[in-house]
Amino acid sequence: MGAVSIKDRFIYGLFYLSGLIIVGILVSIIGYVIARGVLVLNLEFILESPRHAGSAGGIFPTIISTLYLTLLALVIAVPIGVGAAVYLEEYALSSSKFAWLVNLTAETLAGIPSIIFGLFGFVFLVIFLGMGWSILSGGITLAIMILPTITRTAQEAILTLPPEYRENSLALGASKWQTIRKVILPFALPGIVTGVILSIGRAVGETAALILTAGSSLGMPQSLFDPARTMSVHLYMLAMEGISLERAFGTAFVVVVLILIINYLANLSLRRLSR
Amino acid sequence: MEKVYKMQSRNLQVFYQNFQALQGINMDIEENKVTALIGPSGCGKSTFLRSLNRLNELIEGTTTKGQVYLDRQAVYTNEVNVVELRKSVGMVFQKPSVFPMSIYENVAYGPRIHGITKKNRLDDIVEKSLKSANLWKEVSNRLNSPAARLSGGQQQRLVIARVLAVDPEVILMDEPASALDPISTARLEELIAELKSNYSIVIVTHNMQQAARISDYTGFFLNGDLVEFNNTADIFVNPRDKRTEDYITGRFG
Amino acid sequence: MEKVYKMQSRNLQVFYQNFQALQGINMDIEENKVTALIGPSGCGKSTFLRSLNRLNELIEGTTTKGQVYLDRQAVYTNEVNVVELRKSVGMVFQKPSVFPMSIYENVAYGPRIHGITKKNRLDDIVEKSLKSANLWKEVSNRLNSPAARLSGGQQQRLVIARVLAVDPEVILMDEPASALDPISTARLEELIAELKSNYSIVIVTHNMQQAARISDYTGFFLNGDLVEFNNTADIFVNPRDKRTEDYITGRFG
Amino acid sequence: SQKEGSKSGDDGQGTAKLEGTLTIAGSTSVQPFSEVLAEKFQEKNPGVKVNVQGGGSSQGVEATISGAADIGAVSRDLSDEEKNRAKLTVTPIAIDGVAIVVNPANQVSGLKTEDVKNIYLGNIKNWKEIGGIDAPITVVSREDGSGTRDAFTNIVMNKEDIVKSAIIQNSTGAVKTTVAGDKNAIGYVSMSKVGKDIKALDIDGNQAIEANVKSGTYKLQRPFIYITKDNPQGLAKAFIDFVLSPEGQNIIVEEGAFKIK
Amino acid sequence: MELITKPGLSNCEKKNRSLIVAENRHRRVDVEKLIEKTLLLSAAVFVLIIALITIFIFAKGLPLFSKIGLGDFLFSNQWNPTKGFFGIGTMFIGTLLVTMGAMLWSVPIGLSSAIFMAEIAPPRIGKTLGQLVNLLAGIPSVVYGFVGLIVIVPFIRESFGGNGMSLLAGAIILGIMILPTIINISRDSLLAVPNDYKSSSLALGATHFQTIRYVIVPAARSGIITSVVLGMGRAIGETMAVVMVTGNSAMIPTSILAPIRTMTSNIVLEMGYASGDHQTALFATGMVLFLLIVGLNLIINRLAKAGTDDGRG
Ligand SMILES: Nc1ncnc2c1ncn2[C@@H]1O[C@H](COP(=O)(O)OP(=O)(O)OP(=O)(O)O)[C@@H](O)[C@H]1O
Ligand SMILES: Nc1ncnc2c1ncn2[C@@H]1O[C@H](COP(=O)(O)OP(=O)(O)OP(=O)(O)O)[C@@H](O)[C@H]1O
Ligand SMILES: [Mg+2]
Ligand SMILES: [Mg+2]
Ligand SMILES: O=P([O-])([O-])[O-]
Repeated sequence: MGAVSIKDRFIYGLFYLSGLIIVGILVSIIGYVIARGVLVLNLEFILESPRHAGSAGGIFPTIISTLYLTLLALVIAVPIGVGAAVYLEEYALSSSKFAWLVNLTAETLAGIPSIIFGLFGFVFLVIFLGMGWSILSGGITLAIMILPTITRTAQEAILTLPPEYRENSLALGASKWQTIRKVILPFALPGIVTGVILSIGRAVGETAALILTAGSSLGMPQSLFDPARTMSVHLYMLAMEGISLERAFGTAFVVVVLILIINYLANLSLRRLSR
Repeated sequence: MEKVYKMQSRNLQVFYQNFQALQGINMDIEENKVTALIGPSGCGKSTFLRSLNRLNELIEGTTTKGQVYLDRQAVYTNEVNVVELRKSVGMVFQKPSVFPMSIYENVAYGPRIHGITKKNRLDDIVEKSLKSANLWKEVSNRLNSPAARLSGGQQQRLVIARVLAVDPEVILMDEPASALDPISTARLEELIAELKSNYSIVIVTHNMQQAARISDYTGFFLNGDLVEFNNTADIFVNPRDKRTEDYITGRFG
Repeated sequence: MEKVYKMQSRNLQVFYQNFQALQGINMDIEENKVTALIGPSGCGKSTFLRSLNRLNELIEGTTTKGQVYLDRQAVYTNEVNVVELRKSVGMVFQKPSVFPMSIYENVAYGPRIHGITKKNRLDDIVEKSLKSANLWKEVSNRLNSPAARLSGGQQQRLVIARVLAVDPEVILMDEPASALDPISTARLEELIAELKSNYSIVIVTHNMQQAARISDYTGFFLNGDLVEFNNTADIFVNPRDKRTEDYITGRFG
Repeated sequence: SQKEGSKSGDDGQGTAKLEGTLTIAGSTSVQPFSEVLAEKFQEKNPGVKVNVQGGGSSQGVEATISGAADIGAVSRDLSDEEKNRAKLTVTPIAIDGVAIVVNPANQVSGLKTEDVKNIYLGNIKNWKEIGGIDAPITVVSREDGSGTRDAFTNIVMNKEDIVKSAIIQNSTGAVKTTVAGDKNAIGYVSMSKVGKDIKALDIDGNQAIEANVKSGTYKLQRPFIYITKDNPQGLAKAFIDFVLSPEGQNIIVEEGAFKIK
Repeated sequence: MELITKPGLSNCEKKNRSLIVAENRHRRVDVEKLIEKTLLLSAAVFVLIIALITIFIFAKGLPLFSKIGLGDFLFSNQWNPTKGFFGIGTMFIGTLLVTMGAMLWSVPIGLSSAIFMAEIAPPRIGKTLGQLVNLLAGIPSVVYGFVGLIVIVPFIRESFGGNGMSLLAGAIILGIMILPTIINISRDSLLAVPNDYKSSSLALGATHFQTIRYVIVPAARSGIITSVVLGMGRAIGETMAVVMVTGNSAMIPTSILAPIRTMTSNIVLEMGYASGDHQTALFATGMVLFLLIVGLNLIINRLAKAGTDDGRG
């Protein structure tokens, strides 16, 4: 009986190394954003409206717009996405053509560039359906974008549950839906939350598709039908039109903090929901 | 008194993909009696039990032919409400699998989904079921701890309590005593004797003595066939089939 | 001839968070003998087994005190190579859990990770192990189908075959016959008798007859204590402790 | 879009009480100008809400034709195809100079148009050929369809092709950052966005300043235009009038572009 | 379901429970049916969306082929919209190269750090790391682009030569952007592997690493594949950042230090200002991309399906 072999140590070393690389990437990117952004950061920056096309004032309306749009996208995409996942894993036969088709479309949807979603949203929602540049158009477009992530992760989470849970519940006289509600969804929740959180990230970080659908107007939105500029779009404009890189990074900093807060709340509320 | 048959199977055949696990089983399960199923491993006992409440359907690639009746109503028809069926025909699985919830929630699960929400009422049911399953004493002070932390035998008794809490009419038990110590086994046997007056019980067991002790009828399965089905006394004293005799006397194979 | 102790436990205590499951167990496990552990459900038998090859460590919140020796080398020290330990001290779990792979791959798993790669050699080991576990006949024509599709008893035998394939020195068996029919049980008992000449075996069983039949030593556990440990003959004929007597005669509780 | 966009006064200027929503969409380079103009316009007319959208010149045309926007903002001349699609009224609102820019560390401070052209044709590859250090030139250009590029190819390149190996960035900011980060890079951006991390070159001895643009000695320039379906009416007319008014034109100058003549 | 003999029985005292879907049971069953239908609709939404997008892209893109042959469009390396040359051959290659480049490093590192978080690091640290990784997912692409432009491009220029805007820069940035998807989805499925497998393997004398390699990872295989597929989808579809660091020259790259243009970049770069044939050509690019993704998914589906039969589910 000797100690752990050198080979094993080496392999462990590799795992630790990759963990370290991730931490390194994380720290340097977030650190960079914070370092560049912290200079413009103050209470006024967060709580006031932008002036002079964003080169002065704050970013408050963009924070609110981001929240509205993300929330709307989640409200649309989470029920549909999780519902589709439940249907595919619990109702459809794995051999069914329909299931095959939906799975294929979900994966295809996942690979479509956001600019295409944007163009689609622009022509179909903004122009054809006459919704105009609005939170509604943007929210629906974002919802379509994040659907595949939500569905695939939920499917995966359901798939990995031990089949015994299902059998036991059904044998106790629970209906299929009761089994899903009480056993499958609660136990698949961590996976579902992962999907939702990745999606929030995607929604908050999106620009191209939103400029075309939610618009990039700087006002404070009053209703679902008003145009809105999210923080990402704002920082995109600031940076890309050469208005102010520093303010762009300041906005990015706030995005990171917002993501932290939203993730925390999403975790919390979804866990509540499962009870 | 005439016999009342609670459940019946007619020419019941089950296929897993191409493999035929049941060869056409005809069996009458009398009400308020205990029916024991014996036979070597892999002969189809679990398959038979699982097809009585249509649980086999959950395994993809399974086909069932023939018919099963509960109170003379055909079970394999499109009109049957499978949920009602499974509520009436409870099942204790061969491998006890507790839900990853607390002990209390495991037992309360069934009653809850059947609409009982009052805390008092649930408490009563949980206590009564755990007592019947002879587990109350060991867990009464830790009802809220995760069920997964129980020992093997405790988990098996928890699964029994969970079924009792639903109060079915027929109880199917797949080797419920496999992980139980003699005391718990004895208790379970007493419990079965008690339950008999209100329920119809089908039990799979590998323990011949146990089958002889507790059952009224015994069926001997072999390679997917029901070789012999008769009064327990007859089966054990006077088996008609040579293979049955060999099996119960341990001279088999 | 002097007794050779393969494994020994000294004042072995195991805690699950605050709950003490073992109260300080001293036991000597003789080489090339069968030691049976009996006792009511929840008394700590599985806990004891699992602490012999340090598997309890995997459960979060578990603390172990005292010492275990394998060939007089202390097992609970930092220098011990746990992998070597577990390779030498094999284990059959109470709940058989097959890997989600084919039957063949389940059995070949152990030999493979211990460096055997030649196809012939693996084939031989798989066949031999499955034969010893009395499963070969049933599965030889479907070695490549998923192990999860086996019946309960077949899975239990598969798990036994999986351990035999590793060829350990000590085999710990936690109710290995719980899901087995009498024939397979008889075979397993024969197998244990055979294995005895090369291995040291510790077996948890709820079947008193079985313990009496196959074991050389028997330990009776109660509430985390080893109440009595002695020659099997002595335990069953002449129990020293009143509680042991009560338990084995079924008068307990 | 132009909801209840009626005006209750009899002339479009200042004091009249205007109400409703006006939507402008299109070029992202015009967007910041439109935004500042809209800010002022709304201050003067509290009942008016002006939404300024980006999306690009093409989206602006699309949105104006479909009616999703009242005014389209375009940073290049309309293509023939666009002119044919619908009757669009074009109103130039500003002139934007285009500066040829290099890294501040670059010792070259002026070039001839011909040299710039040769650089972008790929004929001149090293700074030493035109009085700089011995280093390969990183050619940075805008994407096809960009208004800035349109002006550049028309005026400097004489419609000849830009070398294929040129780095393409699709925004003023990205070109700026690229040039600011690469000592050997050359690019071109809107004069209004030059700033201190990049350096504008004199072209044919003319500095990139308003006076030279105005006088026409600095030729590299392009218009910012507003388009409307038919002639501008109501709010749209009021806004365009405001933009063309001295006050509006002053704002444009403050933001770095030049008055329309 | 064939009926052989009807059970001939008398006096059957029935409980007041009916197995048959009777009037009084109607509602409950209806609810179940309703739910199933609703869920079916949710799944059908995917097909609907794809159908709409397909119609839309194809309607806008197909007209191009009345002017330019499909072969020219796909295989020509000439992209010069102002002169009427529309060939996306270079971009096709660019897309493949940059996606492969990104996957090449981020899949191994992502998977091994997922394993690190799920199996090796103490649970608390693993969990915290997972949450931090989610932050990476939320950083807007533009920020990645600018970080790439300000940090990574100069770094490449200084260390390896060239002007830095390159295939390599694109692969690095894209790889970082798909890490969260790969890491967190795989980590979840690794954590969902039943503990019994782990203890069984360890009890057979397997090392922790062998257990991971031969039991845990295979058991989590489907989740890992999902993570890679979603990650790849994101890589192909991500643009904003790629556009800023790859230089976008429409040329076939001669080394990893050469600039490239991807199909998505092509669309993002020019769509805002394109009109007429130019716009149609960009939609046609989207169409090809779309078909490429469908094809890729079909292949992956096939590969993933081969040998997944472990008898579960
Ligand atoms: N993970 C755990 N956390 C907390 N308590 C536990 C845990 N595992 C077991 N226990 C408790 O420790 C005691 C001993 O458990 P153990 O599994 O050793 O019993 P056992 O003798 O094997 O019983 P059985 O015959 O039912 O398998 C029991 O009371 C059990 O509830
Ligand atoms: N899902 C499945 N797919 C294919 N074959 C199966 C499946 N489940 C069971 N079988 C096979 O069907 C036969 C009957 O299995 P069953 O589980 O009914 O046996 P059993 O009598 O309960 O045995 P045991 O006493 O070992 O539990 C066995 O040969 C088994 O291998
Ligand atoms: Mg069975
Ligand atoms: Mg145990
Ligand atoms: O069209 P641009 O003004 O962005 O070049």
